Amino acid sequence: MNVLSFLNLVDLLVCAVVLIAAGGAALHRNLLSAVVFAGVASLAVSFLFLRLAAPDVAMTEAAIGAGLSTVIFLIAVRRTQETEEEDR
Amino acid sequence: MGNHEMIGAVVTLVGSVFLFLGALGIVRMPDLYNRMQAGTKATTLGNLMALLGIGIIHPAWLIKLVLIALFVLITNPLSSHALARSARRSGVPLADVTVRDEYEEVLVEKGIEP
Amino acid sequence: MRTIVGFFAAFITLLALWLALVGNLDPQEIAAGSIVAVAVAVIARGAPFTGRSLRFLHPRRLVTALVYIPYLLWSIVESNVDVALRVIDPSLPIRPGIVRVRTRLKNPVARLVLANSITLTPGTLTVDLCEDELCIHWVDVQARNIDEATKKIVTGFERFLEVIFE
Amino acid sequence: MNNPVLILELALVLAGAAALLAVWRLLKGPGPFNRAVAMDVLGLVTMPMMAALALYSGRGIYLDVALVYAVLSFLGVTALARYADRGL
Repeated sequence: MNVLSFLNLVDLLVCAVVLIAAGGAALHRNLLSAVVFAGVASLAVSFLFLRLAAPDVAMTEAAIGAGLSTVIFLIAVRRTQETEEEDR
Repeated sequence: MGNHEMIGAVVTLVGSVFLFLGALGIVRMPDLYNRMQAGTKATTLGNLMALLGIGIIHPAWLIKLVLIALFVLITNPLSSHALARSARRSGVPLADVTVRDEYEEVLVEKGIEP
Repeated sequence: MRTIVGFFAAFITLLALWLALVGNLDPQEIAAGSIVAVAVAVIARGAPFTGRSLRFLHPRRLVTALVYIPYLLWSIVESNVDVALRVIDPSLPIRPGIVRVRTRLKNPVARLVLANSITLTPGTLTVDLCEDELCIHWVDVQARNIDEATKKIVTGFERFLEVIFE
Repeated sequence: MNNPVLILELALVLAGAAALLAVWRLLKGPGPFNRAVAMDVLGLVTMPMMAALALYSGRGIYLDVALVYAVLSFLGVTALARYADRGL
């Protein structure tokens, strides 16, 4: 296997991680866990941007996704409640 | 294919082995605190060695890679300490194999029931 | 006087960090870095680490600090191998527990470095720091009382940190 | 086994396996704290992978992404811990 096809395999795996993490962030009942899932999704997306040869976008994604948006989500969670309730 | 490339590749490989063992630790260990020991510590050395190996392969990047390693060395213990402290305070249980817990009395003294 | 020395220490550190980040010694970079470093040093003039910086230039402290860094790295490697061997052992030989240890250090920065060093070596993880006791999660508890635990975990680092910071 | 590229690929495979194990803990781990540990490990694994990607593509600017992530990733975890402790 040469380097290129190997890296394509890595890309596919990272895509799967993005899907899993984004699904977890959307579906999880505990909002703190959902915040962590969102952080992982943004990390994987930033890695994908790097693979697509866009380091500046990846840098922004890493900074905003890992640092800022986690804090903002947590501030938002504090103003609501931690576990989501089923509405009827 | 210089000699330094070979050395750097081997150092990176050893670092990756530590990364893998640390990640294996967070799957195998029984509770949060032991997972933290394996996960965020064994991977620190793996991270440092992998970065160093890449720095040996490409010496022009060595300064920047050492800076990354320095930031990891400073920030990693901070975050894992904060995580362990708040997890213990909000009552994440210790595993059954735990020998003793001398922190409990401190928490009771302070009036925080875990 | 103290604030001026602290200001220059912060300025030089920030400028060195800037130059390491950009990776060259172009006059433009030095000029831009100086402006940013002055701005940050003015904003952060009351912060810890910026006061009383000259005493760290005492040769005894400097030499001890230079010895401390390889000592810390070596203990990281040593205990890393230990934890890695525990992880791959099929029977998972751990005896975890949280123990309390005492520290003689009084300086807050010295305590920060001590707690960070303990956390960096795998096998031990600082959970909390209250007055002069640290609560440490230990993967393999080998001590029966507080003095023994102190001797096993803290003393090695404390020997160096006492000289560097106190 | 005397080809550096081959050894690097093997290292990359091991790092990818480590990332997958961390994703397993992320999905399974009970509660937000275990997931935060998994996120921490994922960050530590991703940094050398980004550096290896920089080596493959030969562009030094990729390292800046890893640098930004190293500086900022602890912020999210620390904010989470602080929130769980006493509400940001």
